[in-house]
Amino acid sequence: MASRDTMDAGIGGDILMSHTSQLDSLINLARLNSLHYLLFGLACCGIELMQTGGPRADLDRFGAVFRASPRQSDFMIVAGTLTYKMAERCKLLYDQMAEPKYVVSMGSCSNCGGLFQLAYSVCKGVDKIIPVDVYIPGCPPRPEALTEGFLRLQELVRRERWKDKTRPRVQPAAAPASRIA
Amino acid sequence: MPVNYSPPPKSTPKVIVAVTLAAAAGIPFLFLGLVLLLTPVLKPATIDGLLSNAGIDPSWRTPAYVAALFVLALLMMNYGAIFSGVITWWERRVAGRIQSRIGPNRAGFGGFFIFIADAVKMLLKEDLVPADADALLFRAAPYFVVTGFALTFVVLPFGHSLVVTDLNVGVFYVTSVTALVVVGILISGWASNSKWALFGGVRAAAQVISYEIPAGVSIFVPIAMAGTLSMQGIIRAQGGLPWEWFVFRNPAALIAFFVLFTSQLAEANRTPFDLPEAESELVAGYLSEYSGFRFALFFLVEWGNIWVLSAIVTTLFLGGWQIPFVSAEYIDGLRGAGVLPSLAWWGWNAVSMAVFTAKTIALCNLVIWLRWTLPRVRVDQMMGLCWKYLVPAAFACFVFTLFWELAVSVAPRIELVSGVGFTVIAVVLAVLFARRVHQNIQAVQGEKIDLSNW
Amino acid sequence: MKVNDIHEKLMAEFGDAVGPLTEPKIDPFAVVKGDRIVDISRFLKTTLGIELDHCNVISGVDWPKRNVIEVVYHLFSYRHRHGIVLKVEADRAKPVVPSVEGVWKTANWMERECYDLLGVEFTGHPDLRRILLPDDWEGYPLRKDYQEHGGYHGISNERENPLVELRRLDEKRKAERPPAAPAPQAAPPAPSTPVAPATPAKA
Amino acid sequence: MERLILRRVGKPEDEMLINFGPQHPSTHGVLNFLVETDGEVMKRAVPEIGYLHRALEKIGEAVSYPGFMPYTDRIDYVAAMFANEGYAIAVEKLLKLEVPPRAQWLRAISCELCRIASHLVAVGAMASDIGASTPLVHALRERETLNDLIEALCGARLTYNYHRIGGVAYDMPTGWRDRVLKYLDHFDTYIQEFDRLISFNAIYVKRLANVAVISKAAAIDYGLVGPNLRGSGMDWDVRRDAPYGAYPSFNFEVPVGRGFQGTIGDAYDRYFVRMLEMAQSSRITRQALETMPEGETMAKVPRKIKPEAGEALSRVESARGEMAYYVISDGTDKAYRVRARTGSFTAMSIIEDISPGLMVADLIALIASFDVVAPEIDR
Repeated sequence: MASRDTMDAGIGGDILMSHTSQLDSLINLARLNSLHYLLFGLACCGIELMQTGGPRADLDRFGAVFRASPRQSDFMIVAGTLTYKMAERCKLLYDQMAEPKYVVSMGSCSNCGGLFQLAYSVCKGVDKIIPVDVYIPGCPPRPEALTEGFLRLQELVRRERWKDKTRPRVQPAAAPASRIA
Repeated sequence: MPVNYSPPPKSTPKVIVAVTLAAAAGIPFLFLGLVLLLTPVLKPATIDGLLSNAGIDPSWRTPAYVAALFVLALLMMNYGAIFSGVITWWERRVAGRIQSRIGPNRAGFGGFFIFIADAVKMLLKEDLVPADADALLFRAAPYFVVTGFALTFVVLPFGHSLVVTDLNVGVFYVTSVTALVVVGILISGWASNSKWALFGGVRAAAQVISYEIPAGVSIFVPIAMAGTLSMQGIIRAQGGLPWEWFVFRNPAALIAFFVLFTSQLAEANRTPFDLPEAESELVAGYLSEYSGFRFALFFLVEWGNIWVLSAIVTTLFLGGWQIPFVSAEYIDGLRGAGVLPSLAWWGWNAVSMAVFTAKTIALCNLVIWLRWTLPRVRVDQMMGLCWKYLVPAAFACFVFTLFWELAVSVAPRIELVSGVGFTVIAVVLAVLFARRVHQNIQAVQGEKIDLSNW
Repeated sequence: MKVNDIHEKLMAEFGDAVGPLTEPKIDPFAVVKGDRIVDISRFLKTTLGIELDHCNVISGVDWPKRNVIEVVYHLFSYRHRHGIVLKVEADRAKPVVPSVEGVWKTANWMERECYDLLGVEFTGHPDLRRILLPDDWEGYPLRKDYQEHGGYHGISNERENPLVELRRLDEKRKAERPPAAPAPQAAPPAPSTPVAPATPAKA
Repeated sequence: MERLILRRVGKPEDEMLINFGPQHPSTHGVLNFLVETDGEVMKRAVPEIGYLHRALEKIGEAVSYPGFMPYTDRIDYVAAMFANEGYAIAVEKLLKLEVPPRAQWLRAISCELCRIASHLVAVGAMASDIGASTPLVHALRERETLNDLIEALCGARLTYNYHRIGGVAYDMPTGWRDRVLKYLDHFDTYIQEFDRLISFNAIYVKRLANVAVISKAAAIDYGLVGPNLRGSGMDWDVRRDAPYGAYPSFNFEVPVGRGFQGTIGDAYDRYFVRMLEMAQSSRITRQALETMPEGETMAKVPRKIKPEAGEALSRVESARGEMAYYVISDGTDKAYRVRARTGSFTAMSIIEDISPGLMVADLIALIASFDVVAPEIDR
């Protein structure tokens, strides 16, 4: 594992600074082997998402299967262009997911609007709506890229404390909408 | 930033595969073995004997009995939970094989620990109760379901003497406690305050209650043939060899077997009758709003029910734990007069347990195979199948069986003729099917299938 | 039947409601009077020998210079394998065109789309409301002078260059760090790497 | 949302109103249906679309002619070749450009491979929606190989951007022809395997036959195109009846719904027409590979494409039926207006009229049998 200094800028840097106990690592081992994703194919990336679940890439190897209901999913793969009309639903789905929850933004469109920066109806990035944990570049990303993104998410899960991810009792008044404003 | 990649996939050594498979069967077996140890102890006479042998005051008899029962219940519950977990793993592996995928293979050897990972994760996930849900019922529903599931283990005979208690109304007991599951499902559908969940709950109620009827009536067939309601009695009326099983001994029983199996599939909400949680229609049906631990309970019951339904069908039609060429009375005779039974008795009990489990696992595989092959029927077709075909068929089988039993009392030979005849037909069909499958695979692949790739 | 023949038949039936067929530069078309479009459509669909049963596409085109919005009908006949292009011009300030939904059912959604994106009002349409955009969307985006709003329902449509934001975060971190420690150069993030915020963003 | 229904029906209290989508496993992307049901039987299903409206027509006015080509990929991401081809043909018509024969042949080959890939997703997803998940995965397995072939041809798995104005981007790589032929040999047996797996499964046939019957007249009236139109018994294929490109040189049949397992125009017909079409596509590809002419793959196209003012409509037979591009040029290097007519949009419009009396499960079969793709509906 990298030194704390270099980790600082990476994923979950703050979390690594805190103490991780043996129990946590056991829990994390269980959690990262059972990350179920919400079936949320929006556009082109949805087809690659399907292919990733298919025979060649087979996300099921890592224990990732899709769930149709947001309540039972651990992370959401936002795969495709997010329009304003859909953005509100996307936020709703995110809110319906049970903690601990993660978001993987798949493809340029959900990263930043991508090709459709010009479009009047497209939300320029899913991180304007919900916080994103892993960004996967590509238009659309290949199944290999999605698998890589999934492995990064597993790394993120491996290095954090489960307790930090549970929902606080009192909701903060205004949660920061995104990490990159 | 360095990422710890998983090492490149190596082919798992065959030994490890074998060990994993052994563990998959072994862990539940361990529990069964413990149960097996406890069941003879649970006889009041044995407890008395053990207490007096150990020099303990006989007034401790009741607490000892209660404690033993408690441990037994714990073991059975754990057995059910772990076995349903193992089945989820096995189903995912088999599904991967059917779909030309690999299936889970990262968590443990052959992905064996995936069910533990799933369970731990679900326990740790947030337990959401939707804002407008009926919180009390919403929280209670999973317990109804689990209770209905766990209670069936009381009368399931896993081996010659391996049964928690051999109720004299065992068959009816099973039918009635499994009905608790549908109560739980209906409650969960109602209490979730979600339209999808309500849809799923109502579908489940309609489906399970309808299919109780053909299931119940087709159960009459083995009851009529055995002349008893006790699960052990029904098994003892059969024999170890295929032509001594009820399923082949009577043409009507063969039909009743399929009726019962189909109805049990429907009651366990398995494909092609998985309408209550039809993923492509109702999102997740009655489960839609459940998360975390409560969802895990539903999950457990859903997969555990595969085992339960297979065990019931095995018991009633496939000869249960009967060992070929070894009669139940012979094992009875081996028990000896001592406080604890003799070693040979333990051995034959273990063998009977293995026979029962092997038959049940074969049926479980059939259920899994169906799940990944067949599409889902529509709700009206599901009801039509039940009321138009299965219910009349079940009644006809029952009436036929009554006459058959009359005929058997006159000419006992016909049971053997029927048994041998149907066994031969079944074997021929199985061989033809295997050949057809082989041809189909060769037509596409032009080579043999490789089963060693894990 | 050639386009010209269909056009002649139309001229014969409807007279000056049908404009001349344009020079066949690439695809010829005829401009017809808006208030007769339903009759013309019905005539084209039902007359034996013409039978344009396939309404291929209805599109709206904005021409601010001419101050009109055109509604273009591409019609086609499966049986006779011929077709014609008709255009109806409507005033740009208040574009109103009769609906041909009664002639071809497929016009229903195409006219709704035209209304949604160009604001053409189709009189006689049974269910004229926005189809692609949200109900509370303002403006008609396919008009040439359409100005984008600054987002929708509080979602801003502007996106800062992420590199700028990264640099700002780096500087902030440097400032917060005690000067004794050697200031580490924050590694340039991989494209898929998000930036850890100063406070945990996910609550 | 709800008020839309409330406005249009008198007494909503008697029925249950279900919001079906936009996130739902079987809505093929992001669609929303407002479903009024009375128990399992639907009173009506009203499609609400636009969740993937990406303003492609507006973008078409803002970028140059060749610059719009990558965007056409995204109009129909399952079968992007056709969207490429349609737009290319429309602009070529404006430019009065003649495409070299080798490019036309390559276009036909790539399109037919793409049609197979698209239909594989269609039939697989249909089986998956009916509840059998295995056929989809098997279809995806076959599609992976096709993706490899197409990737070898044009360097992309999904959004090809292969057809260019005036030809195609690249010639075939060496050895590609043999790879395709070898794959097609495999594919022809695979279709039979797929049929054995699911097509004649009794439950599957029961779920689809006589469900959501669309008459020929209704199909034409609502502007259904492609396999949906042919499933209703209309014998029409743009490739054969309004030929373009290399298609006049090939021999092929146009499968038409004949009521294979029930009524003409039911969901099964639409499904089975696709199965038959895959075999025909394989046939066309073989012919094209055998009769491939030599020569250039690109016509002489000016560096800056500036067609003279005018308008053109191009029609191609996409995997989802007739795809038409209506391009207006005003003499500059950007299109004045680009309009795409897509099969899924019109297919969706018929659902509201077909749905009354169907069951909720039939709605899924109906949507699946139309093989709609969200961006084709919303663009």
